[in-house]
Amino acid sequence: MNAVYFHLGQWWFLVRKDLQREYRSRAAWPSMALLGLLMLMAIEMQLDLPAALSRQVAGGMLWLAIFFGGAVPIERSFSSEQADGCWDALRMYPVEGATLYLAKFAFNFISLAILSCVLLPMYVVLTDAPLLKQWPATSLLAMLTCASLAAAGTLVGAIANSLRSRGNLVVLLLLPLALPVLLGASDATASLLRGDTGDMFGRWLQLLAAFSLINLTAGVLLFDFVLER
Amino acid sequence: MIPLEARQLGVAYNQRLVLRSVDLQIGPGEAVALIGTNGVGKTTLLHCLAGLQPCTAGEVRWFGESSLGQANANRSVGLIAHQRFLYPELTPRENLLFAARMYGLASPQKKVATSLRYAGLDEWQHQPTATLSHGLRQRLAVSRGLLHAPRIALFDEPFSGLDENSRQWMSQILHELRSRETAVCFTTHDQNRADSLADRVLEIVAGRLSERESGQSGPSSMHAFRPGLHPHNERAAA
Amino acid sequence: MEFLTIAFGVVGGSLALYVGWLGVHQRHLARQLHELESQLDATTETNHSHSQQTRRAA
Amino acid sequence: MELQKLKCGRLEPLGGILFAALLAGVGFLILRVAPAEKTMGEVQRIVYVHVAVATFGMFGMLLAAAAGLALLVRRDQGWDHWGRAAAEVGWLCSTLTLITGSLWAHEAWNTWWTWEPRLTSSLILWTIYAGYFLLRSSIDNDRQQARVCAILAIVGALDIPIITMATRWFRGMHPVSPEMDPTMRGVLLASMVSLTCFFAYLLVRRSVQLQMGHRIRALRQRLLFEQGVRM
Repeated sequence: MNAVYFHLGQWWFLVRKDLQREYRSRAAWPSMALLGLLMLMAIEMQLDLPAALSRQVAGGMLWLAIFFGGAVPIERSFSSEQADGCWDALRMYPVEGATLYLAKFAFNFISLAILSCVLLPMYVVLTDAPLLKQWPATSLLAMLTCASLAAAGTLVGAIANSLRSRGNLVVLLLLPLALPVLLGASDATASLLRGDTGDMFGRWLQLLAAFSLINLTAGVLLFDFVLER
Repeated sequence: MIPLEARQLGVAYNQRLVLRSVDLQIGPGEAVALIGTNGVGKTTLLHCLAGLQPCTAGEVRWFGESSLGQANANRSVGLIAHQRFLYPELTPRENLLFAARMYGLASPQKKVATSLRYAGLDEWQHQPTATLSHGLRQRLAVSRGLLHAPRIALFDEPFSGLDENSRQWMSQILHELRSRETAVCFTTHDQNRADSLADRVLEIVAGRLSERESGQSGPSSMHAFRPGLHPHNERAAA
Repeated sequence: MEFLTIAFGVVGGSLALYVGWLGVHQRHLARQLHELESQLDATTETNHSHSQQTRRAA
Repeated sequence: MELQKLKCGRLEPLGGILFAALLAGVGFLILRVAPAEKTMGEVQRIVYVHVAVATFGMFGMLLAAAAGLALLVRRDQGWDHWGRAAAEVGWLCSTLTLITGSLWAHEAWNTWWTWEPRLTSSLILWTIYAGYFLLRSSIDNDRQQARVCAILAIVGALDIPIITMATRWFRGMHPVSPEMDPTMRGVLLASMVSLTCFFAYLLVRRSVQLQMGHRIRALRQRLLFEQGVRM
């Protein structure tokens, strides 16, 4: 039993370390929020479609903005470890790959959750879409989307980090994998805006849940191989 | 049981041979110094011995067991490398606490406190590590590397850039490690530092280890400083 | 009818291109492999004789 | 995974002729034997190739993932060649799917592209292949490249069911399964089987080539060590 506590402890201290570092250096979250806001505004500005149609389109753009904004903390959560060779230090500690993966997943999930807390209200302000009226459904959708993006993003981020090339590979590798998530989220938002949270909305949520579960298990099982050099 | 052993260790980086076939054995309480000019592969060898880097040929053994893919063996290995393995934003105390918890040490708070006091970092323990001076960060890195009392300690240029009393502290650390039956291996440029602290001094030349009796501080240290001459082409010049 | 010719032309053409490239690349690799193997035999050759001389000299 | 014993030299012409004949036969079947479809007429004949190529496009990623899994479990570098060959042929098929798909879309609905479920999922799959080969080209150390690409292939393959479901529900399109009379179905089956065998043959040959490339690199390294010994 205490082995579980040991791993849980390790997991918690890894997450705490990441949160502490982010709180002190404030490197990823501000730029993530700014990028998301800028994308959202840029799209809203050009859309002079009738209200109903612009809400439909903007729903998709919201999640795209969350994706591109979210790619910043995902990439930084790994590249910041390179600073003083800390990624090698993490590999020297007797830490399981799965614990490390779940810790980075938690950090990325929190970052994405914060980003959607910023962008969703801004989206409602810009398009006065009735999202906040059914806020339980919206928050469930946002949580599942963030979980899916974080699950796939953490594995891809670790892969991109282990390469020497400095280009932002995270977005290039993550977008194809995350396309179904973005499709699902924007379609679910559209049906939410139409007010029917009926079977289609439920099915999309199941798809998002399935996506995050699959990627979580893949990450937990495969992360050791990413750590090897 | 030999704590640290390397058998025909070979490392090649995309068609460039760094280490040819290195055989090395370090017993408990024994200190070995590795000297050699820059870029001859000292750091590569240390990283292989620490299990951070896979070797192209041959193998590394910790207490008889091969180091391939061994997570728990890391408890017995302590590496203090050029990179500090420290988080710049965290304070020294938080860095050590994090390391203690990763190793799962008992009573981490107490261990960290004694380690900080021993390293003389008490009054700097609450400011971010980034603001510390080079010497203090090196002390912190050494304390972090030895926090879990490893039975194999590997140091990469431990003395570079230290002022006098830090150097004394470093030598004291090495002596204490040897008294505690730890297998120590460190790389250095400084010939007489190597002689005074190590039982055996080995030099890396053209990818191989060659024995050098400690105390012989004659010509080798001189030609080592001739600028621009790499051992490979030194043979052509001699 | 010209639609079908375009479609099948594109599909057939790209497959033929790929197969052709495979053939050329295969020959190139075979030649390189052959060269290297003979070079390697030569070097192990000289090493062998070289080490014998040193043994005889010692 | 010593495949050299296959003596590809001897197999080469034999395989080539066999498959050339097979493809010619299928082409004849598609163009001549199959009846023209009522509404679409001649244009519909492309569907035989389109379906076969689409399935192998998806199949390629599954094969690459299976080879990747074997590589990670068995730590045998030979599987990497199979994975890479499968991904390469899969990417080729995925590209052909997109081309034939948009050609057909142009004829059937005279737009070059529609977000029809199968086309969209092929496009998403195509971008995952692109990511795979982008990753392949940005790592030079062989062992790490094999491991990392294996992981991406596995994650990509796990994504396929999600992609097919998502693209099917997207825009509320419900796939209408084309009702085909028996001869059409027969021709479809024949073209599916023969094209799949042809792609498998390409895959094997490409994997053997990658193996030779690996052997060349290994020999070069040994040469380096041998010369090193003397210096």
